[in-house]
Amino acid sequence: MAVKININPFIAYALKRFGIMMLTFSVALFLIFILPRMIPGNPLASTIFRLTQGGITSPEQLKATERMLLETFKLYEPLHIQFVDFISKLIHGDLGTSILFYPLSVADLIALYLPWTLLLMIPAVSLSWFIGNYIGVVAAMNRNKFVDKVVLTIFMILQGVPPYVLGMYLILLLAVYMPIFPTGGGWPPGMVPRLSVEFVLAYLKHYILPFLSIFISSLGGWGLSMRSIAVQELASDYMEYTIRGVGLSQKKVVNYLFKCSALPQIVGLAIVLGWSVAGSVLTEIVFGYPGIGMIFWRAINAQDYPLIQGIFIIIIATLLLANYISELLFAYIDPRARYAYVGVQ
Amino acid sequence: MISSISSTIIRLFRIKKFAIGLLILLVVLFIGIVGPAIYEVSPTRTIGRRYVPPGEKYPLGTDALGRDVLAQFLHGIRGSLYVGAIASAISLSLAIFLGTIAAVFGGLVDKIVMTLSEILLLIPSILLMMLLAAYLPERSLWIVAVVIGITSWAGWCRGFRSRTLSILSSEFINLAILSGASRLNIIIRDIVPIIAPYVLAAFAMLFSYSIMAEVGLTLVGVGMTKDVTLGLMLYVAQIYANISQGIWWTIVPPSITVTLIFLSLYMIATSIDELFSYR
Amino acid sequence: MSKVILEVKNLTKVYRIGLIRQKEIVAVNNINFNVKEGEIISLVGESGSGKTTTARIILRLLRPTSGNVLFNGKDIWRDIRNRKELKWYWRNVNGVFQDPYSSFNPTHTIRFVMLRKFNLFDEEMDYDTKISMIKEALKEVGLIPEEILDKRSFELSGGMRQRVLIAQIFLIRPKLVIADEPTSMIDATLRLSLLDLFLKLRDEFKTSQIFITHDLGLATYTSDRILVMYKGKIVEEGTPEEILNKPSHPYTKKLLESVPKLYSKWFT
Amino acid sequence: MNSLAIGEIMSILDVRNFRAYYFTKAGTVKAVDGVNLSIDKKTIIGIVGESGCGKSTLAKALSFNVEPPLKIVKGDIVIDGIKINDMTTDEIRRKILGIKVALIPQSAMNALVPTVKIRSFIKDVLKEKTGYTTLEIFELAVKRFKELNLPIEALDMYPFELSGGMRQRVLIAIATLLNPSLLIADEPTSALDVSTQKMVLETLYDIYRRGLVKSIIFISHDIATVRQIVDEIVVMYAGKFVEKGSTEEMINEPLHPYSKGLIFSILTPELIVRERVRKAKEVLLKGEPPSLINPPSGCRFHPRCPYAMDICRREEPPMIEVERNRFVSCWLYVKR
Repeated sequence: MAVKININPFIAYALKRFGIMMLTFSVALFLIFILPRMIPGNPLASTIFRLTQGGITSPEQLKATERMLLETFKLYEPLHIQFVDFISKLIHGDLGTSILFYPLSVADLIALYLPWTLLLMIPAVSLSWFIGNYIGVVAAMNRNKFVDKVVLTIFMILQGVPPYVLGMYLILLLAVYMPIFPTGGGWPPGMVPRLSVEFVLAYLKHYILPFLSIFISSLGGWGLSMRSIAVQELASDYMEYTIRGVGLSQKKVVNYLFKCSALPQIVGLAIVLGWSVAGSVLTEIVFGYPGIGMIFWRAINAQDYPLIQGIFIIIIATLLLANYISELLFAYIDPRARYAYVGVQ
Repeated sequence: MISSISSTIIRLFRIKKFAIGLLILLVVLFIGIVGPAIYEVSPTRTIGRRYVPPGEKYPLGTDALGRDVLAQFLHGIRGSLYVGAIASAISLSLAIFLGTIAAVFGGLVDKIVMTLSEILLLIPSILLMMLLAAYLPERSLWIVAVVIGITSWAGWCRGFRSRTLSILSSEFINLAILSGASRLNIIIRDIVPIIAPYVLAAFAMLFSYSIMAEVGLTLVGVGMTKDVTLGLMLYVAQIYANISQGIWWTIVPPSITVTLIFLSLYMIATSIDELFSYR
Repeated sequence: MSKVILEVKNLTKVYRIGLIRQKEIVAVNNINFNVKEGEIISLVGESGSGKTTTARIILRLLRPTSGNVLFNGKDIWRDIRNRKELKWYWRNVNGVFQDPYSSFNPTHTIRFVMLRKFNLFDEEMDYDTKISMIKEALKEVGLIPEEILDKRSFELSGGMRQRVLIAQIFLIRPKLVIADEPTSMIDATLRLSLLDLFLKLRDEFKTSQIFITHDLGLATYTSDRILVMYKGKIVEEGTPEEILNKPSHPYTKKLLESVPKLYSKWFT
Repeated sequence: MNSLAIGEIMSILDVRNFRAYYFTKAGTVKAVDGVNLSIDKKTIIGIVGESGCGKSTLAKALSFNVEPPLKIVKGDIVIDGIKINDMTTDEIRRKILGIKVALIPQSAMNALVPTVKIRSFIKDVLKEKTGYTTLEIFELAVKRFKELNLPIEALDMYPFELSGGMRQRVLIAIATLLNPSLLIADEPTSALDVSTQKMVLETLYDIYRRGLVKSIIFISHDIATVRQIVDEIVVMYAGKFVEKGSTEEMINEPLHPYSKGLIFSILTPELIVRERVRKAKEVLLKGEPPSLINPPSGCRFHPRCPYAMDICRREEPPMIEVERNRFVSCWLYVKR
């Protein structure tokens, strides 16, 4: 029998999950590295061909692009050297230079556009989490009654409408037929982002529709999952006893119910917030909202490989981190889960 | 056996949700299968001016390239159903196969499958699809479907594993062993009949998920480049900024259909699940 | 003295749980006992005493960590390897379990469950012979075959399900039956008639039995010998009279004290 | 209340001709069909019967846990002179539960909310029921825990940090903090090992002995357990009471054929029990309890009764007092 080291079980768990996260990140990085290199033919040639077809015609620019691509991908080196180079650059935060937005570096581009995405996603997702979960608990308390049925139907339909489709309808309705809001963009053309009342107001006007489309369409998912968790909790022996055996007031019961059922949902929130970068891509495209999703789309259409690669890495990194934090958070706040690590029967 | 199957089906139909879901699905299926055969206009050829509103000549108008929207719509449904069927068949088989062998064999096999699925779950499949698709120069319906299929099995694989494990831990498996039943016999006679409804529900969910995923991929620009699907219609409408011009007829039919497919399958899946989990 | 048919020698089962920090749980700790032909013994213990693990090992559903189980002199793990030998073993040693609910696959009819037991038979039989044997067995346990053959387990009451399980034993007539809490979920008035079926098995076919139970009262009623298990070990062994009148191990004493009795009272 | 004469002790519980049915698709399940129960002194009563005899439904009804499909069809529940039937759910919640009547449920092991510490659960419950300050509540809880030999540290734990038996004892302590008149314990120990069961019963008895509750109704299928603690035993069969009497009388000399069959089929580790069971084979019951949707005519026990007579099939036997405080509902004891 090996020497037994007594580690705090929570730390052991945190380390184990960290290991899984790093493993996953490595797999993702490897995929990001290997995929462009597995494509038959020379991706550089095809990119450069497309570039000559597109607008960039000046020979210097073409040469610079070619050099940059070679610099980023180092395709002339053997695969393992390429990989070492890829990783070492990554560690130094060097994600290469964009082709489309030459001469801006990928890291700078992300730093420029990411805040707009976060500004859109974090409030929309958080608000829909609170409201959706609240409605879910209310529906569960009134299960099989009229309120519940109405809520269920609406939420079910909402869940079937992807945010970008909802966005399209919102534009058709509130920007085209009833021109209350602009059809797209982040601010009026010609305006420069700065901290002035005029700009903030104009920005908000552009902000409302994309915000609504994400807010409304994610309500359904939260509401439905919360309702089903809460209904299960209500059927549990302890909720049964709290309500009927002890006779606690409705207010307290809702409070307890939320406490018991919201914990798994908190993990969900953290994950979705981590997702926000990936999840906003489609909505940003539909609204022409100037966030990371928008430049991602443009990068794909322009086959701007360094930028695509950089955005992928950022998205996956935020996601994994969010997931990791949420797991630890869950383990920490849920006394049941916390207890499970101690492993006492 | 037969009588019990039919009584189960009757019970299923008593659930309104199931009946409505199935009805919607059948209508969409019918349109997708029969539609293109009846309405013989090419979805890819320019046949008139661009943006002709719906009218007598073109029932659903024309799009940015002067193509018939109804023809596109009918072929689009068919294409999307294809993607859904292929992708869900692939991911479902992977999920069932890996999930059950992980449960039955346990040990190292289980650990490998579980770690693999955990990694896949952590890297969101839609991102993986984008990554795969972004680097593929030519993308047909088949390629997109395969990409969706091989990236979306992880969650269901875990579901099948835990269901199989709970069946395996039941006393009746021990009694079957004590009756001298072989491993194969136990899988066929004990495990399969119990997970069958779950398979159906999983298929329904994966099917609609795949259709939605294809739309998303195409809309980002890493989806279909050749065949017509609902996603491609939305993509074209998006690039040509149809929405802000108020050209609704290229957007409303495909988007509503995507939602309807999802809704119908969701209703079917949840009612199957409800019916069988109450026993 | 009748002959010993089952011998358990130095049987130990250790479970290892956890991946990185492994914890060892000794479920069964070096136990020894034997069962004679036509004898009924009881393994009595509270939850976690290792009695169910022991039952699973004897039924060859679980591999022991060390030690041997010998049936008619054959080591059931070393000497039984191919399917044919396995079938022979299960034909001779079979079991009835506690939970009449999870003991049946909800998709199976009683007919299927009963027919399945014919896997264990060497001789070829046609369907009609099998069915008539099944009917015979069901009648022996007080069931009406025509009424239940095509029903599924959830259409039967708990008592009837347990009778079906016992009917399977009547069908194959093994030499040894391991009954793991066969009546713990059955009401008192039905329990005795079920227990009498086990006694009938012994009287008619000289079937030896091992009762796994937490219920000392049940054990004293049915068994010739009682083995008290505590934390994986057999701490005491004796006839019911010996166990009840002069228990020697402190655990047995404590157990006897905490079992509520009908003709004496704790609080006054 | 209506007939409360001076000097007469107000009864703790009074239930007359009480009926509670489940209205299901398959039919009306007459789970409790005309029972009378009154408690007018300090006492512990055991209600015993087998699964499906209606004892849990009775427990539900007595603790006002009546939800569709279960409905009270007939009969009043009067507790401490208060007629409960007329009260709204909210009034019952505020004025009765925990104050007049407390409940220890069948699932006592899992009856405490896992995400709430014992201390804050107690606070939440008592804050609503009384005007006490948080400090007063904690003082009361600590005092009670000490009285019942429960560890004070348990107050700062989550329920799952306690062992099963401890959880049940803590639950008993919490349920009776406000000294209710009546405690209803519905199979409180059936999921426990025997040694833990004994400790839980000790706590229950302690509460009674110290006068923290006036009366206890102990509902269980396990007569050997019930008889350890109760003064009187009521036997229930197919929705009705069939016999009632003091514990010793009931155990030693059951009158009703069902009670006989029930008590003589109990196996406890006593040699006399084994001998008795082996001898008393003729009173052993055959068949299974009837469906309560279509109960047998006349005496509901007649299909299983070894002494069934003609009249048993036709007419329902009345509940008669054969001796003082000894009641039985069987035609064998009706003098004609």
